[in-house]
Amino acid sequence: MAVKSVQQSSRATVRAALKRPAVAGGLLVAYILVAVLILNSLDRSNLWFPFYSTLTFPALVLSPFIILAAPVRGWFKGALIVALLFLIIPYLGMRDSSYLELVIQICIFAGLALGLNIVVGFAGLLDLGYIAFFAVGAYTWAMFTSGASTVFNINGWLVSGSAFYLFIFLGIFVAAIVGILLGLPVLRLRGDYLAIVTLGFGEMIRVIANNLDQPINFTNGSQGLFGVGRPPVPFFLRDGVLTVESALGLSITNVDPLSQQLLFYFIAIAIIGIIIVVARRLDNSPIGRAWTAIREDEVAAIAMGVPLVRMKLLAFATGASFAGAIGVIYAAKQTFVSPESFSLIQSISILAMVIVGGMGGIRGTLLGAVIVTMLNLLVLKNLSLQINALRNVDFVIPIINYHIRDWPTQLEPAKYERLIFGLLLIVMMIFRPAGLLPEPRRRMELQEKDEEIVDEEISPEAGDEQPVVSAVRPDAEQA
Amino acid sequence: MPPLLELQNVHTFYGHIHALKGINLFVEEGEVVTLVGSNGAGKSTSLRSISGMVRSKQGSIRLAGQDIMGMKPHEITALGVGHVPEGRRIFPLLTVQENLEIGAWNVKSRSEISRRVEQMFELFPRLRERFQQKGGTLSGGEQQMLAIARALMAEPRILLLDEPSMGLAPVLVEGIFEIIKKINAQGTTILLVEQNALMALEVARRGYVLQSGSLVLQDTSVNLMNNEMVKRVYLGEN
Amino acid sequence: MLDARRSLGSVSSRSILEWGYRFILFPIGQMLIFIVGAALFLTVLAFLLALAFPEPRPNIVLIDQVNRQLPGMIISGITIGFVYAMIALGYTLVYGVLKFINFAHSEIFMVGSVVGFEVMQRLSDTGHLPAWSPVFLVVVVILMAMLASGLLAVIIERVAYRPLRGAPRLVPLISAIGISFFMIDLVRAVEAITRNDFNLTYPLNQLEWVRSPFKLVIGENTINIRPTQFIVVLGAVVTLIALNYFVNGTKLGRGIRAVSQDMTTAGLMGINVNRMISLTFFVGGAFGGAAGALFGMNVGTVTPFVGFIPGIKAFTAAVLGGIGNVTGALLGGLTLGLVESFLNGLLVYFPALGQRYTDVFAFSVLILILIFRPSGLLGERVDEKV
Amino acid sequence: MAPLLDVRNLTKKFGGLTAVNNVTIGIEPQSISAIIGPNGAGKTTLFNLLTGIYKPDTGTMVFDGHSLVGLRPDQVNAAGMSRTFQSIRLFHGMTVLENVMVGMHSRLNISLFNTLTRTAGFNRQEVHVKQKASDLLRFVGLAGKGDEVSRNLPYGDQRRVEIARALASDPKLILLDEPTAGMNPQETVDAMALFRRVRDELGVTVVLIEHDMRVVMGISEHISVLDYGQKIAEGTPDEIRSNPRVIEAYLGRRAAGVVEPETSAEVN
Amino acid sequence: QDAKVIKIASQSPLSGPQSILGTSIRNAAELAIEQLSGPLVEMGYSVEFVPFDDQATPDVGVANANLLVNDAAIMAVIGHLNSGVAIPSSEVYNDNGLAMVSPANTNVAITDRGLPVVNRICGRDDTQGAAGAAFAATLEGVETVYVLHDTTAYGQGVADFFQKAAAEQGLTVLGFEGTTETANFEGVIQPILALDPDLIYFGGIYSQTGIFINQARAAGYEGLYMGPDGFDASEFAELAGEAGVNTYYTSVAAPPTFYPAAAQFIEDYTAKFGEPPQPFAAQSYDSTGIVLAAIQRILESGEALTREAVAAEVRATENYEGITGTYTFDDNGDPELATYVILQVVSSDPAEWNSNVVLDQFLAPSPLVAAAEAEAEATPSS
Ligand SMILES: Nc1ncnc2c1ncn2[C@@H]1O[C@H](COP(=O)(O)OP(=O)(O)OP(=O)(O)O)[C@@H](O)[C@H]1O
Ligand SMILES: Nc1ncnc2c1ncn2[C@@H]1O[C@H](COP(=O)(O)OP(=O)(O)OP(=O)(O)O)[C@@H](O)[C@H]1O
Ligand SMILES: [Mg+2]
Ligand SMILES: [Mg+2]
Repeated sequence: MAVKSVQQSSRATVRAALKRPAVAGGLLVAYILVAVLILNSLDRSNLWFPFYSTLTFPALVLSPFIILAAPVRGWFKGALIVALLFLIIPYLGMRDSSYLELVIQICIFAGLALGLNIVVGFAGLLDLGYIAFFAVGAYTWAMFTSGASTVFNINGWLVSGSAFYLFIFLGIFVAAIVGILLGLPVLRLRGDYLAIVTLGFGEMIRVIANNLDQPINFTNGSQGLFGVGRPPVPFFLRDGVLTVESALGLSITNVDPLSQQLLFYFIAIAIIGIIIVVARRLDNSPIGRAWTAIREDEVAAIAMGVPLVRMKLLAFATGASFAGAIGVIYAAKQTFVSPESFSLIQSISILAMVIVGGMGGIRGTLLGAVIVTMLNLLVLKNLSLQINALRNVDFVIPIINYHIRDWPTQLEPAKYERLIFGLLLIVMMIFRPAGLLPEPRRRMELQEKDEEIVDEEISPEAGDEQPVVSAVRPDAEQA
Repeated sequence: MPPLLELQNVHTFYGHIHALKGINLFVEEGEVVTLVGSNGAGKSTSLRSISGMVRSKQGSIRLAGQDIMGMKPHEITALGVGHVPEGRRIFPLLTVQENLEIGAWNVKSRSEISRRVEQMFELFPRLRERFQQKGGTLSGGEQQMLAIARALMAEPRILLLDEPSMGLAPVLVEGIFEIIKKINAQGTTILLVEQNALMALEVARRGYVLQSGSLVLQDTSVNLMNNEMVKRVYLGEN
Repeated sequence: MLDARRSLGSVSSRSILEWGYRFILFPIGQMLIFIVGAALFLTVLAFLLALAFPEPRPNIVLIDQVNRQLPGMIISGITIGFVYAMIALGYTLVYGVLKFINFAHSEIFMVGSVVGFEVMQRLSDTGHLPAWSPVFLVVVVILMAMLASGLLAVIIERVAYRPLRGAPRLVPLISAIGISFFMIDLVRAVEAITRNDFNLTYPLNQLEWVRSPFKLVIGENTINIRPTQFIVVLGAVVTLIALNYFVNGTKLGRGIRAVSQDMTTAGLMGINVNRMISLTFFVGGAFGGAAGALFGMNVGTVTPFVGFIPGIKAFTAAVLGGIGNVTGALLGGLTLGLVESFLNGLLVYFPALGQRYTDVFAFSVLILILIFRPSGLLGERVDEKV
Repeated sequence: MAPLLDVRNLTKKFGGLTAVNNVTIGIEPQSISAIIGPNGAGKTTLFNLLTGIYKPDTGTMVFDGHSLVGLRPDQVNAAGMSRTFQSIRLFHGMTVLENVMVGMHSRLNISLFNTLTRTAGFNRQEVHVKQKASDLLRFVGLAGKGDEVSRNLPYGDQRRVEIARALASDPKLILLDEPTAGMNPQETVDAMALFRRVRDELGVTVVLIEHDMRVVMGISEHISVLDYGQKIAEGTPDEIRSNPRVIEAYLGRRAAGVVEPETSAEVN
Repeated sequence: QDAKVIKIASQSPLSGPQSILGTSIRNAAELAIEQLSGPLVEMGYSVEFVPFDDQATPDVGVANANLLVNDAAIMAVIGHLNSGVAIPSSEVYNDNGLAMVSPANTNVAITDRGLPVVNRICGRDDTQGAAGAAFAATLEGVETVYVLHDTTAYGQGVADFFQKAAAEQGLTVLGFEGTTETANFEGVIQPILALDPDLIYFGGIYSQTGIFINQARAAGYEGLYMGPDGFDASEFAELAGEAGVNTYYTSVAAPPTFYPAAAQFIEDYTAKFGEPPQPFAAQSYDSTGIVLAAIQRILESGEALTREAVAAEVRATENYEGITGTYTFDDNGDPELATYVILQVVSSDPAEWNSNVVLDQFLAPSPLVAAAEAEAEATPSS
């Protein structure tokens, strides 16, 4: 007993100490420094490189979330995040541009997830065709600047790369218009009916993109638009890279592609920054309250003067416009756009990000995007690379004396990324049903639910709905 | 002999809300007992704890001496507890007859079920007229009758009634109380929860008064009706 | 067809005739009427199209093409329509009870088709296959697929959905997607290890009866009806009737319906809610499995990825019919199958469009229907009661 | 004086059932009126027709000089008629204050531009909205509970929030659907006082549906009785109480007799 | 002391329906490194192989490309199988100066973009499609054709070339349809039956086209069937069964058995991986060989081993003697002379696939070479 209480009290002291800004701040800085140092010393020729980078890079990318949650002053948080975004990651990116690539991908998916979160998380409209707006944005830019011989190309009317920034706005605009056009006829539908119709729209947009190479070639059909234009790299960025190179004694072999990546990196974090601000301001406004009201109870909301269709359209258009902007960036970054990139699976994985992170909350959604993207692009890939590396050197697992080489090729992890991803999704949902970082409002709803459920089978709320052909709200049934 | 139903020091929580804070009560075979209390006092929670709809954290609930706490609702129902939940909750897309048949879920014999359905039709002639109608299209009063009849189909030893008069027109309220008396006269023990304390105390032999999760009074109905506090708060007299 | 107008108070007091009418004749009649009606309607549309565009392409007289293709389009539309309907039932049953879309259902279907293959392949490997009588073979294959898929569905519910009951509705949706990814790769791994292959071809060529189509001669056209098409339709009709009886004519069916309307209260009535939900998943899964095996026999080759497209289509069909409504799933499936088949058959002749646009048009039909009937074909229009 | 709300020959059918049948009702400004009738008589349906949730089959509804026919619920709300629901329909996940703030939606200037740029006007409006919402909460007796999540409130308080939310749009008329159902006598008495204050202090006309005769007889100046969708009687409480048709269809002998005028008149 | 590491990557589908071909490409590259890196090892280098799975999906291919260009030790990429994946991925390689040698990509845009790092050792779809059409026109009784494709860059591309050439050859094209269907082709088949073509050409890959013909025959189609090198996998025989016998297909890669020099390769491959090599495996072996030879030349010349140098040296390959032929790249990265063959399926037994008969075979010059030749011919006459 005594021992236990001592332990408890010492744990309490530790916890109290952790709450002190100085201690917490010091720990944070140490944490980030250690991660950076490890990453800095990692060498690709190391046998265990994939393993180590899988351990450390996510730690670094996730640090903003820890910083934000830490009990330290606001300016300190800000400073740390700025240092991370504008010094540390660019520096690491110069050493190994795959880190930049990863962060850009994360930003792209985070932007999409934040947009979908407006539709699903804020307004409660289940949209399974969200990727269509992303496609609209991507095609908006790609059609005009691709190397493929589309109608625009034939006429010689090529837009120059510097029009890129203008096209981000155009992408926002076009996607929003498409969102409104699609939304108008169908936003009266409820819940799952809306889901299937949006799914249908998503597929329709994809099929049309796939086929608009005839009779007039707009999209180059299934071949996709390749050689898509990129914004010109400002000279100072390239100079900056060279300066840093000589200052730090790095040897950068690929200055041009690297400056290009850096440019995209800065564009991506800028746009994410803007999106976050927009999403927060919307959430925290009469519009956001109206969306929440619609999500909770449509009938009550409209009876209280909330114009349903207009607010839903606004949500749809806002979500779409985020995707449109991101789409333009994606097309330029990837230099390739094809209908295959806009499949239902993509819509679903963005939805997964939103829900895994914590629907309705901005920070949660970001976290979901970071985690799911890193899983797919870093962790699972590295797992395969690691096993392959071990196989190459005929690594033997010590104690059990197992030759990695003997592992059957049919079971190469590279082939089963989906399986692992699927398992992780299930596990995450079971252990954190409200998401990894639930929005307070939802967390509370859920906790009550959990405990009020008697034996697992009965949720006392379930019954009040009109059954079978019900007019259900798209999110949880809260009676 | 132990009472038919006995609650000892029952604590029930909804999340962090401590809804029942140590309830002790008992119901003897053949009695009508009522629970009186204001909104959120924990009346419905008491009934839900008994029938297993919510799981209590602490205490004991015994039915004829057998501990039923922690059992699942369908197991408790099988032991002879019938519960007419708050808000009637009939199955809206099943017909009246199907609703009744569901009530006798644990009865295997078809003929026995038919017999009971017939019995219910005698008790509630209105239901016989509508036996093919979907439950959801019945009027409020009819739904209430159906809910009671459905619970009776299992021939429970004790019937838990949660605000059977809520939202009913005055004329129907009278009818419902007539029926409660009738059922009781036929031998069913009843634990009744009512906002309409006056009428509840009129049919009940004994009553308990609940206030924010605790029992504050227990007495015979007659005494309760003359209690000053009860008069003021629950009977609306000043 | 699943409208229980009267519950079975006691069979004994009623004649077998009435029972037969309610659970066999009536549903079959309803199906027939619908199929004939829908096919007629689409035929008329096709001829109207042919009148409007007599020669959409040089040397193609549309009316002749329509004439030639009509029987084939109808037959293949019905065949695939029944497959969609059977899968759609799984979505609809689960939706009815738990109010969420079981996205993993397409994989339950896939597993059915793989199990169907495995059974036949094993028989073939041991040399028994040609000896078995067709009826017996088909029945065994379907039953095994139903069993496997049904059990799988039950397991999935236990592992991935039950712990999430009461969570917001989108949460089980995500774990369903997880299951879906997982199942695809799991089956792939199993087949990769055991067969080093995952294009699984039913050993139908060993079966004489499969290779001899019924030849239907209409005018100058000969239409081949493959025995497998016949089996699909027959199998679907039989299982659908069985389901109708199960849901509306049995006590368990009534229990499922009660649970679907109000889980809590169903528990109070003495119904073991978990068992009913498992049962629902079993039945829905078994249907998915049967559809999978029938589909496999019809198309000949399946893969672990085979579930995706029929899954989406069946989901669409379920919504088209009114999700949660069992008859609706049937009608939705048939509608979608026929519409698709006609679109496929006719779009070819319009050079600017082509079959590539079949899905676009099919979804447009869906959207149109939903705009005019926001709860699907048979979904009761509930103005929410306030 | 012209009635504030003038309903004439209103009819609504659901399939074969005529839920509201040729009903004509006039509501005077600044009055408190009640609509009573047996279960399923069509009272709630009438409210739903008035607020645009259902569309009437025939008939006219004129409110404050404007026809309500064909208006959407949000337009009805903007026109100055607000309501509560028979089964409480709060936005359960939102705080009490937010619930009331949503009720103000139709009185706000909602501009995407202002929202994103946070203009001075926007900020002023937000401050005003918050202030007014807390004032309303104080008015209904929930001062200090603004930050609680509405689903955690006791039932009676939830009813009050609903009323505050309905009042937030500065309505001329408020429709209350069984506002005291499920309340005990003491709470009911408090609620009646609140309804009176709504009329007296805010000048809002009140129409309520009730089954509790103490409330109906206690505060309403005018009562209309529906049965099977039709209006079978109207008049003052005394007239209604003694109307044999009403007694038979609705009150029952006991209810008609038990409630003494003094009992209800005295409460405050 | 550690050896200096040179890495060679491959990108091909290792999962998904086309993984049979993709895995074979991967395996052959691994085998080539094992067998051909001897000289480099002697010079003190260790050569490692890094296979990537592009899942036959452009997105994944590009993501992998972005990943692998950052490994400075990777000197070249062998791949891809699918042109739709190769085109966007090669843009990334190009940005980073990383050489790519493709054993299997036939789409014209692969090399027509003129990227300095992109090379292939197989033929092109324009020639292949035209060759198919020319052959079809010689078949007795073939007057009408119906052209299908799988809507991918590869399938649609080659089908389009076939269609155009067929029209030029005087054949009537009854239809040109794309389908993404993979299991149930009934809807596709109905109009074909009604149009009753003499030959169906399906620009697609065996996993789809094999199933298609099986169902088409069952539905009553009795005409001929033809396709491009996407048909070329033993799996076709298994999927198509009896229905696939006598199918014609063109290929840019004859079966390994067809090349006398490949006999040892087949033996080694089968011994190492437990199954015979699929089409393009031998080409993958040669692609890897070309890269290794280029690296060897650089090291021998004493230059710095950089990606740029490797890319330039690979492009400069001249008369590389591989097991499938002798390769010289033109300025676009096409082989100056490529082999085209026309084959016919002989049996429904997958094991017999490598004995499919070669009906015709010819070497065709790449467009650049052809143009140069044409110019050379034109000049004297003018
Ligand atoms: N599903 C639930 N989730 C959370 N809290 C609940 C839930 N149901 C009841 N409560 C809380 O538990 C307490 C007791 O509620 P209960 O429903 O038992 O009261 P009651 O006496 O039946 O009141 P009423 O007259 O309103 O029916 C109240 O504070 C209530 O807010
Ligand atoms: N959306 C609907 N669809 C079909 N029938 C409806 C609908 N709404 C109401 N009804 C029917 O109309 C009739 C009148 O219902 P209403 O809710 O107006 O009754 P009420 O007078 O408010 O009764 P109560 O006092 O029980 O609330 C009832 O028979 C009801 O079943
Ligand atoms: Mg209660
Ligand atoms: Mg009502």
